[in-house]
Amino acid sequence: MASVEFKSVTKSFGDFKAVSEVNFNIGDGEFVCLLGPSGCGKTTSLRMMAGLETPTSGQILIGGDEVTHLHPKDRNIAMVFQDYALYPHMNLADNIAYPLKVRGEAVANRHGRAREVADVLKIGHLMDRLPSQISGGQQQRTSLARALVYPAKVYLFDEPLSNLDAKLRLEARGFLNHLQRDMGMTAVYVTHDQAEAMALATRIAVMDQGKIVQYASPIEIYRRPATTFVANFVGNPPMNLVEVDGTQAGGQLVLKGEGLAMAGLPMTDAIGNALASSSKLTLGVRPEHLSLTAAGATNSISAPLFANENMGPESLVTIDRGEGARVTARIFTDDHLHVSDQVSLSFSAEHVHLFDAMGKRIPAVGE
Amino acid sequence: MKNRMCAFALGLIGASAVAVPAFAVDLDITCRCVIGGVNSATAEWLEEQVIPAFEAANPDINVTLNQFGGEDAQLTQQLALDFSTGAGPDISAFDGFLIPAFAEGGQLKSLDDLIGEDYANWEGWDHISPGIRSIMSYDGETYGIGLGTDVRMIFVRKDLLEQAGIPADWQPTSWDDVLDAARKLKEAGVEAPLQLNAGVAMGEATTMQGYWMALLGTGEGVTDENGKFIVESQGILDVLNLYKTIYVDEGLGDQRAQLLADGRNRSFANFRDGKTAMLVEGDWFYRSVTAPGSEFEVADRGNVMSWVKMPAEEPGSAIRGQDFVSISGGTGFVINPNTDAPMEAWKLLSFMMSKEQMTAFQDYQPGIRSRSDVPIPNNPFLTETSQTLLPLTTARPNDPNYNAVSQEIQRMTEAVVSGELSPEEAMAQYKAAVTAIVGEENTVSLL
Amino acid sequence: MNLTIPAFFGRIAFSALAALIGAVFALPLLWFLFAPFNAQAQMGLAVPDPWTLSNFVTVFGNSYAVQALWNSFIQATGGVILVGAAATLAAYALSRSSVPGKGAVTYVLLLFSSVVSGSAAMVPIFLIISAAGIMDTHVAVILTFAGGLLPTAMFILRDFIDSIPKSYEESAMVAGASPVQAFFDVALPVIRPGIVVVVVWSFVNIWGSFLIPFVLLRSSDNMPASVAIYSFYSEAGTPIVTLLAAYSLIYSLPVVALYLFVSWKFGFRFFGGIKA
Amino acid sequence: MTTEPISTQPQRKVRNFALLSNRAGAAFMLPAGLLVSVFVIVPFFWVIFVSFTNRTLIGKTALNPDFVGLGNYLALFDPATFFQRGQFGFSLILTTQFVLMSALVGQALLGLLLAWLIQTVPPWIKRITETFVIAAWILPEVVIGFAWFAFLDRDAGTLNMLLTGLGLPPGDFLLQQPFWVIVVFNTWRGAAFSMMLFNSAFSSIPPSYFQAADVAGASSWQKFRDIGLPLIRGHIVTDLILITMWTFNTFTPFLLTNGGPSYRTELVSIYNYRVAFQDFQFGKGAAVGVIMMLINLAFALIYLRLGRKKAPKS
Repeated sequence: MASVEFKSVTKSFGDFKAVSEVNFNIGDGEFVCLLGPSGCGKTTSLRMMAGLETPTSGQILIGGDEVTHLHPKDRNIAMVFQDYALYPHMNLADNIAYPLKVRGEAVANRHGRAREVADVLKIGHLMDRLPSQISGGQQQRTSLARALVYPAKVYLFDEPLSNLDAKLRLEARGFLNHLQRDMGMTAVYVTHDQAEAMALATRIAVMDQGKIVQYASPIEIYRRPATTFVANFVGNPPMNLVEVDGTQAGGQLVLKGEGLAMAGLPMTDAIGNALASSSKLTLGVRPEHLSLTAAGATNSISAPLFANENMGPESLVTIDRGEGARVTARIFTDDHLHVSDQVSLSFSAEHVHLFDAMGKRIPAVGE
Repeated sequence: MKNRMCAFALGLIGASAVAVPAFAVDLDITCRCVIGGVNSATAEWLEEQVIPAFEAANPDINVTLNQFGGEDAQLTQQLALDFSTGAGPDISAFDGFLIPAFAEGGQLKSLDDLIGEDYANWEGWDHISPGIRSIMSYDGETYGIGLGTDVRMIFVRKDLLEQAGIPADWQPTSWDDVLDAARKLKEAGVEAPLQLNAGVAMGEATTMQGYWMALLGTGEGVTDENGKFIVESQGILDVLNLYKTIYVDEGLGDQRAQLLADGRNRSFANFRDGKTAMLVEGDWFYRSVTAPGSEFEVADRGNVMSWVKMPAEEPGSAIRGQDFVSISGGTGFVINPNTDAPMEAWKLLSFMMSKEQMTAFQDYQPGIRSRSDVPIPNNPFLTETSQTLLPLTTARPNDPNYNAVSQEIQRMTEAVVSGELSPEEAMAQYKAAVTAIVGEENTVSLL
Repeated sequence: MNLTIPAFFGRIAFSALAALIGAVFALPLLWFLFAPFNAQAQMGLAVPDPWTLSNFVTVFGNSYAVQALWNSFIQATGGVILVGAAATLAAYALSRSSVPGKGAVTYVLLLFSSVVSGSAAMVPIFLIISAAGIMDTHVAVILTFAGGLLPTAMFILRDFIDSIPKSYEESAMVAGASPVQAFFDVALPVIRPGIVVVVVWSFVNIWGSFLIPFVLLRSSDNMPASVAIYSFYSEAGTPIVTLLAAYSLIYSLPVVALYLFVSWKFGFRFFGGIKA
Repeated sequence: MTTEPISTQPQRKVRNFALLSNRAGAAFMLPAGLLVSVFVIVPFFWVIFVSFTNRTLIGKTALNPDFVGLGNYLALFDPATFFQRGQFGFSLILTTQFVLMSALVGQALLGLLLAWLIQTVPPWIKRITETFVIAAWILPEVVIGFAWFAFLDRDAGTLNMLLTGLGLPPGDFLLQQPFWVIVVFNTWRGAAFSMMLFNSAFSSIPPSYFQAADVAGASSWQKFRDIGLPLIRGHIVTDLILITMWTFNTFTPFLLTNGGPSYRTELVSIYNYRVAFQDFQFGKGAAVGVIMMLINLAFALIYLRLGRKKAPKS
């Protein structure tokens, strides 16, 4: 197991910068998720770690050694591909044992080892089958087995669960979580599914437009998203973002917006700095921190009901503030609400997130 | 020159010079002849007679016969390529009319250049007439040895003539006689009484057996006495009108046979099946095509088939003031100008053409041989035709452009026979094409 | 299955139409069913009476014709191996390496593929082969065919390889394989269906081709069947239909057998590989 | 972890990783490159060069050809003779009609129809039909030539026997309708390619698309027009261009008609062969070859453009 470090790594394809001046390091034994929408550079970053792309500039270190221009085969890493890349002409045993074959292991040894790994992954009984003869979940585990069959410094995962249906994905996620804790492996895991990242990662690097926007533990990212982008990406449903106008009045911050009724918030230097450049702020509240309230309550937001989705234990109540600006609340009641009813949702001041005009988080008191 | 050894030299571009081991020489001989197929007799003669005898006399020379199964024109293509690069057989069968073009192209060397003294001193020259020697010559130089020559005539079906009320001893003396007979035959129910070759598909057979045989009857040739190509003349128009009468206006001949790719064989089949009563062909038609056992064998040939002389347009209007015409070609064998073993090749060539081997050839296929000391076998047909027609016959011009012009002739006849162009238009097209080939200064108009 | 009545008749009409087109395609080949087994076949269609194998006996008795089939086999096999190997390597390089100008190469190839096959190129090819001193050898024919067929073969294969995910080789390399190992262990087997198409296509081309062997070969010992078939002509130069038909049938069998074998074993079709 | 900058060497030009390094790629391309250079590219330039001379195969100009500049081209495009039967313009127009009728109409439409039909018919009919169509494509051309000769024979050919049997008048097809003979022949010979290409295109369409149309009550024709056809547009473009090029260059009809009777089936490829190998005029034949190359180049460029438009590479 080894650490991974990026030193101002840039990757351009022509004029397009897929990854731009990225710096970060992954500690030994960490499970890091690269999270972001498609095209954000997360897969390119992973492929540069694997050696499948060469950085335009910057350095990549694995275990403290520079590997920037090292051929993938010389990096001693393992990787699970999104499409599994199982060799259609080899049976499962040969597929799983292939890394051992190129390492010169004897047939008996490598098949024995492959069988051990396969048994752990509960595909041991399928060793004679071809990849086309097994299910998608089994294929996924086969590709996992092929990565696990030899001790690698770093394990790379490129959206390995995205081709599975919801139930299998949940199952595989749990298994990976268990495995990581068991093996203590260094892993880098690319995904666009925030739930997967939250569940698996010790740290998450949220990427947008070739840059790392925030690199922190899942709980930190959930509690203190660094930008509106992160706030909007993490959480299910994501954080509600309301554009507001902020003014300073009597040592307090007063926020005004359509249907918004709020008490003043305590001023900080950071707020002052933000207001100095623009009065346009963004107010963020997570759906789970909203609850139904009577009209006109303080710290509430009101608008006509747009949708009420019953999810079993909870309901998702969405109100429409016009022009597509909607606010969703997660509520553990089954009140009967009707479309176009005026609904007010309240929140407490401690759950308020503020972002400046550039979308950057304004630290709350005590952060 | 089988470059087997050169396979080892693959990649060594330019390695064309092959050392000939002193102890053994391989000679290749090619002809358009296949045992059991095309020109089977020649192939059998070479394979069974000449080669064993020669190898017995020359144990250090191995001879291989390449039987070429394609068409004449295809063999010409191969030889033209081979002789310009040093590939190809050491000795090849060769049609005399191509000698000038090959000689001009450097694709043949005169025997004088190639062999020298041995050639000049060969005993055979004393027995080959200058006329026959000239078939394989150009510009005063000899390039090969002729195997023999041939003559052309009208073959007739006596049984059909009789049906149409034409006397058994009929001999036409003008084109009109021929056309009248054809009309009578047509009335008597003969489908396509007259066959005068035309069209592109038959190649040189159109020029020789068709166009020339008619043109000579007008008193003209393809070239004038100065060797200039005649591109416009009354003679050409008369010939084209004759074709038009036969195939377009009166339907006296099988138009399809002139136009289809296998037309010549159709014309043979027509004659065999009694659909054609008069067919202009060379003596080969009698010796080989209709011979007993062949595909176009004419049943009861002795009683049914005969021949007449090709008449002039009008009596006395033919070339040299003759009443009747014939034209002769000839084939022979030539030596590859780049052969590794010219002397051995000459040894084989002169051996083939020796009196003994030529006489043996008569057993395979009787014919008019180039050597006067090889008698025409006791064959009434050959004796009669050669005696009657050789004095009347003509040869093609010895000109390197003849081959190209001949193809234009074939095109001109096809344009008329298909009804596509009038004789005047076809001649105009011919004039333009020939002028482009030989240059205006080498053409002449007689109109 | 529940079909409505119009749909049912629609099915039948479709099947009938398909069968009819199949029959129309078979018609010109019908002659091969009869003529080879007829002692006196003409160009026309006639049911043999009686059926006989004598034509085949005659054909097999002709050592030249039998040798020619063997020559065809040598030339086609040699050519196919060369085309298959060279095209696979080159198409793989065009698809997977970043050699400069590889995009242009593909389209230049497409241009060449249909241009130089014509008769105009025969003379320079003859001159090249002659200068190399390999006239009248199987090698000459094999090399020439390989050169001529390669552009199209590379074009077809490159498209095919482009459609194969790179993750196959990438996973192999991450797992420790060298580029050469990844090529032979992983890429080659995955490309195989594409190679099969190219191989069949090349074989059929070489097997049926007349012009190149005709221009480059001289001795009867080396001629392939496409040229030898012209030896079944009579003294007068007309085709001997019975032997021709019998020989044609024998000569056609290998390509049909190859096609049937390949379509049974691998499935002979375009895998969406050729696309704009 | 080191704090020193690891690489202080001057920045050298860095090669991007590729599955195959440039050096290995070059090695992989070497055999094909050599073969194509020697047997395709060298002849290509030779032909261009010779097209500016009056080189012939035999005769004086075989040995010492003269440089004639554009003479051969001017002769080919001589307006006085251009459209005459047996001249270049005539065969160019003939070839255009031939390509239109036999490739674009014949092969493409028949191939499309066949590909559509065999999607739905019972497997055994599919297999038999497919086999015959493909047989027409793969059998050696010499053999096909004989088969068609026998098929079209006026007196005893299969076709005339069939027509007579159906009470129709027999025809003398090779002589009377030679152009339509080669059109039908080429359609027959080449439909397999279009069929296979479209077949693979149709099978790449998810069946759910058609099932959705079934549910909506679409007829076969509607399914074909509204779903099948739009989804395989890319394949149609490829098919049309490839078969256009192949048909433009095809020589096989020569085996059936020798270009005749009276040039009525003399396609440019056959014209080229006649000029170069029967008239032995290499210079002129080479000029025809060069013009054919230019026409092919035009096709290739169209292909390139359409291909680019469809797949903008990021």
